[in-house]
Amino acid sequence: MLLENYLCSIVLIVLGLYAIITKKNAFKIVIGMGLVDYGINLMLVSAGFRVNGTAPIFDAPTQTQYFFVDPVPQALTLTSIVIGACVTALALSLVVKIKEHYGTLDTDKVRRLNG
Amino acid sequence: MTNHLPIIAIQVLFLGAFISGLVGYKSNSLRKFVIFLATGTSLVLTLMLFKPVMMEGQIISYWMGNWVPVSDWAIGIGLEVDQLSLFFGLIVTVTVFLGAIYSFKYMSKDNGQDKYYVVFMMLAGSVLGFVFTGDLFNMYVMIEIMTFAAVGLTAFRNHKAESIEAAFKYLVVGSIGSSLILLGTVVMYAQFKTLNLAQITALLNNAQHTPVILFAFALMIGGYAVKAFIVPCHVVAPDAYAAAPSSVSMLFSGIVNKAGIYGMIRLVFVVFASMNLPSMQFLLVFLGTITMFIGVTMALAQSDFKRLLAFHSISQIGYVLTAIGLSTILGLTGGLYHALNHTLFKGLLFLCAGAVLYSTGTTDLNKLGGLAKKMPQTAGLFLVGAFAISGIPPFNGFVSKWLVYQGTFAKSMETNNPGYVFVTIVALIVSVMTLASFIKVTQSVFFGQLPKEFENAEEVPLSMRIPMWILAALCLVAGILPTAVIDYLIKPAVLAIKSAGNYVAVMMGQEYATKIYTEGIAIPKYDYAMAGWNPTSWLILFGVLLIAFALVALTGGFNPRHIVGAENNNAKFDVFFSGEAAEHSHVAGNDLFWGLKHNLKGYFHFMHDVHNGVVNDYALMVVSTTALVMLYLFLLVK
Amino acid sequence: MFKKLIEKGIEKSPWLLHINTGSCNGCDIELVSVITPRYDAERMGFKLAGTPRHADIVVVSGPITSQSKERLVRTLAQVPDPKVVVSIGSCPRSCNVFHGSYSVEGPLDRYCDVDVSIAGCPPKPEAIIDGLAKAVEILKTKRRGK
Amino acid sequence: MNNILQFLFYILIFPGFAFCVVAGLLIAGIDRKLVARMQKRIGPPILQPTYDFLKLLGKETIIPRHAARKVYLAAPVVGLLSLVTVSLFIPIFNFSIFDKPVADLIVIIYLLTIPGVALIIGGSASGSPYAGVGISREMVAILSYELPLVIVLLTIGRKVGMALDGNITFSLKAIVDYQAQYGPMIAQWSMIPAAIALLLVIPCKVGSLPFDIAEAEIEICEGPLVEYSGPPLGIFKLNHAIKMFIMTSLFVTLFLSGAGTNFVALNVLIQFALAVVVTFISISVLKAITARLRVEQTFKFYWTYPTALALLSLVLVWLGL
Repeated sequence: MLLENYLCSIVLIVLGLYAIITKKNAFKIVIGMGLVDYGINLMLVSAGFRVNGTAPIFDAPTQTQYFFVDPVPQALTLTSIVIGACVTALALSLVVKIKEHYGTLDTDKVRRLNG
Repeated sequence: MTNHLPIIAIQVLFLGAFISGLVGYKSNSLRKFVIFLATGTSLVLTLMLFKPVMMEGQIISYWMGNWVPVSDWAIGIGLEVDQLSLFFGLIVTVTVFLGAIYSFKYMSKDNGQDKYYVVFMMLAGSVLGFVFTGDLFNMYVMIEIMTFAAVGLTAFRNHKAESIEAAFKYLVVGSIGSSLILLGTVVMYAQFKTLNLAQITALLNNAQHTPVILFAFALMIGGYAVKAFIVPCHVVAPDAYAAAPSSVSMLFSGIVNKAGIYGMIRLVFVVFASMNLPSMQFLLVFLGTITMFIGVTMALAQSDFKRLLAFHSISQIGYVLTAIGLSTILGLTGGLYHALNHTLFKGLLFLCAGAVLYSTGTTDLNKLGGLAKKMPQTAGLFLVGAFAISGIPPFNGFVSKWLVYQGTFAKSMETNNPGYVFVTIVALIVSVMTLASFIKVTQSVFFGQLPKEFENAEEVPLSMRIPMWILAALCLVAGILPTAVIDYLIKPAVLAIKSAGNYVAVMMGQEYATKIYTEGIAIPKYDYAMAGWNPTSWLILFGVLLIAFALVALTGGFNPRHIVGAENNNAKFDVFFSGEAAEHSHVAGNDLFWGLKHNLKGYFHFMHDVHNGVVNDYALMVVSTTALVMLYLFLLVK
Repeated sequence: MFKKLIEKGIEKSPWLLHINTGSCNGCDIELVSVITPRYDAERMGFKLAGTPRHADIVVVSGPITSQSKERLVRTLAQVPDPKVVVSIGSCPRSCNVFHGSYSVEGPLDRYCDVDVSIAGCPPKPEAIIDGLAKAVEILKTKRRGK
Repeated sequence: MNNILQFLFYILIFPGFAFCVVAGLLIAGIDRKLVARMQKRIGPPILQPTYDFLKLLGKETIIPRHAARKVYLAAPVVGLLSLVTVSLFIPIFNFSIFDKPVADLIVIIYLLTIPGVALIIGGSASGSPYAGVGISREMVAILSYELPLVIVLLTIGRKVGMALDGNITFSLKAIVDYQAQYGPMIAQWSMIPAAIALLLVIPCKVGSLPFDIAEAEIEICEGPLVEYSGPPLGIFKLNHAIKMFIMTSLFVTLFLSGAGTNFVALNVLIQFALAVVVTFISISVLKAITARLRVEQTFKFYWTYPTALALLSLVLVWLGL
């Protein structure tokens, strides 16, 4: 169960990096960045998972069993998701502006700054 | 009370961002007041920390929401201000304060200023939070906010295509860096089930460096290398620095890449405590050396003022990294000193570039010229900055570079490794090349002949000159009083780097620390004195200076009667042009240093091809660097 | 005393600026031969300066052509005081064989005061040295008169 | 009070200002005489540079229209000051005016760059295009010779440091002590390549033929000096002369020093005589027999032969020879 999670997250990260490195369309690069983010989030939430653990809700008087999944990574994941959404939003707005200024999304042509 | 100062200092900045966003669009002066108050308060609060932390040696810890560690397990988010944090914190608040004052006038020609200040303050607050925090995930969050704010500010002048392009590249590459840091954090959490730096330090102290830890370590080094713009992850830096407004470029070189350096130091020295390994030292020194060399040679080939300064930032960060990588007392002293100096003189230089941009509307070295007549103060201040960065005594760059040379050469004697001599030689040559490229800027921008279109250029307003004067004065002070700077600022920070045990003891409690550090917490001896460098020699120089001036004045050499001014329209005062009528002819920009460029043209062409401007390739460089670092760590670090 | 020292310096170290205003090169070669080992004018401190700003003595050879007139006047103006103008050969004096040419606007004394005039076509190096020595005397008086 | 007077004496008379000026002008004069004799000329009197300097003091100073006035006038003075300061730091045999070390070799390298930088800044401030070309060449020249110079100094530091306390030293006092103990540095055969490299560096450092590319009076009208006239030019010429003395004197201190005698005056005379010898070998002979190089040839030359020589020395010293 966990192994699949980790494998899946690594596949997502690698796919994302692949998209960033090889795709010449600025949109696809943004999608790649998103993929990397999702992969990391998946890994983060998996890191806190414990087999047979319950939801981390502490209910003192009645609860007898204390085997929770780790709640900290879930909080971290939430933060990370928010940040990822922001990155995507900012990146997309920049992509729109690039289209305005350069008339293209091809990264081979958006290279006025070089050397 | 002191415990609350760091969190207030951070919050004030974020609060400033919030309030200025709230009220800023209504009134210009109100917004300026809010910003001034927020940055000023933050500066005062960090200065108030100076006495307890730097002089009395306290380490200040603060648990958010009073979530103190329970049964030796830190769950809450902690702020921790040790001497190293405060050292960088002071750099941040001073830079931000001066940058804010400069912005008031500098940005007055732009619209959308309310947004500018919001993002500006976010950047300031996030970097301060980054250096004060004691939590691994918090470090990620803060550095991500920083990247965001930096990207936003890079794209601020979004009517220019360059700004947008630079911002997009910075965002892509920067977010890869952040992702690497986050991934490293995740792996660390999975290993140790804690995010507190002190606790990880303690847990790692007895643990083996397993492959998983090395994996996390490599990811984080890669990530912070992107944040500090270390070659070969530096490629977006010049674009971003050049496209951002100058007050922001100053923050970029002053605090953004310092944040990367701080993260690097915190990780390699304190958390992973790996710097006693020669292979790690080699890695950092190697990266630092190529960073300084490539940075400066690229700067020589630039024809844009700010882009050139940006490549210098990279090169100077190389000095810092090299010195820190030596991991000797001398090296660390030199590295931190250079980090401080870099903030001062590079801030000054970027502000000068901003002043030139403000007055003339361009930073193209091939178009400018002769501005010293129109902007004498800016020219003078620029010369101070240029001399300081080239390490001309008595300015501050000399002191720290001297420490770096001594440090690298002493290291070679210590380890009997000739490689470090090579580093010394490269460092010295890079210093001369720095001088060369600043000569180029001086000649191209401030001296020579004034082009027709800049006849009406004026000196910048006083509120822009004040931060420049302050920075220039600090450059001189840090150059003339090196012992004082080292005693009060550098020495405590270096000792803090070297004694991770103290850090743990303050955060996690003394008992916990003694459990981990069974042999006691060793504080290294700071047995270094500025032997070959005595500032009193400068007092002699000044004595000689005065006397010589007096002599020259007595001989009548500078008697005004003999000096004939250029007021009238006489051909006598034209520049000599082999008898031809004087016409505008200004040797500038790319025309300089032909002999050098001709001999090294293969190298320059190659470097030009590497910085090709395609964002995919930049991303590939970052990823492959991380992969190589990882491979290196797996193979060599045990 | 200091004035005396400076006068001594002026006497011992006159630097020449050579301006060719359309000369046939004869005089130029003779002037150059003055600083060769055979005559070695450097033993008296003569030195060819590269720019008018460094010069004390301006040596002009050739008739003043219409092309060179403006340049000559401008370059002469750029020499700092005290300065002495020396003409070498017949051309700056009388335009020699070029007299009456459509492109010659000489002689030299139309455009500036000539202090020493060395005759000959071209003058012998000995004559040039003699003329320069006289120029140094005039330079000294100019300095004193100032 | 007495201390201050003594200090003033050091700065103004010996080994500071006055001594520098006299020794520099003398060495420059001797150099010109030597070159003249080698070319079978009688040559100017030995005092010729002094006369030149005095004459320039009496001339008019013209500030061109495009010049940045203050920088233009201050540049030569700054160069002169840094040279005088260096002269205070260079020990003459066992004589040094400071009891404790205040400046080491690296400080001296940097101080010795200042005259070059002053020339560059001054020329740049004059606003002339010729000066623009000149400063570009001067800077490339500085870049060229700095590499071998640095390696030579590191070699000396290693050699002295290993022999004295096994630690790195750039202290000039330590270098002099070492030579007092073990004899002149040049007697160590592993140091001979470094000495040759330094001898080759000196002509470029003082800007004499064949490396006076920056001040080529034929091609670019004396480069950075093109607009200078009167006293500022005189001070630049003086800087040039003093630089000649300082560089040769530094060579003597680094390579030819030794125990010396007990009399300071005699030591100074010996130092001066040795400096003249060094001037003869490294400046005058080269000046008499070579023509001016191009800037890229200079660059290539320094980054190959002197650098190789200096590196050879460094390797030999590293091997403990």
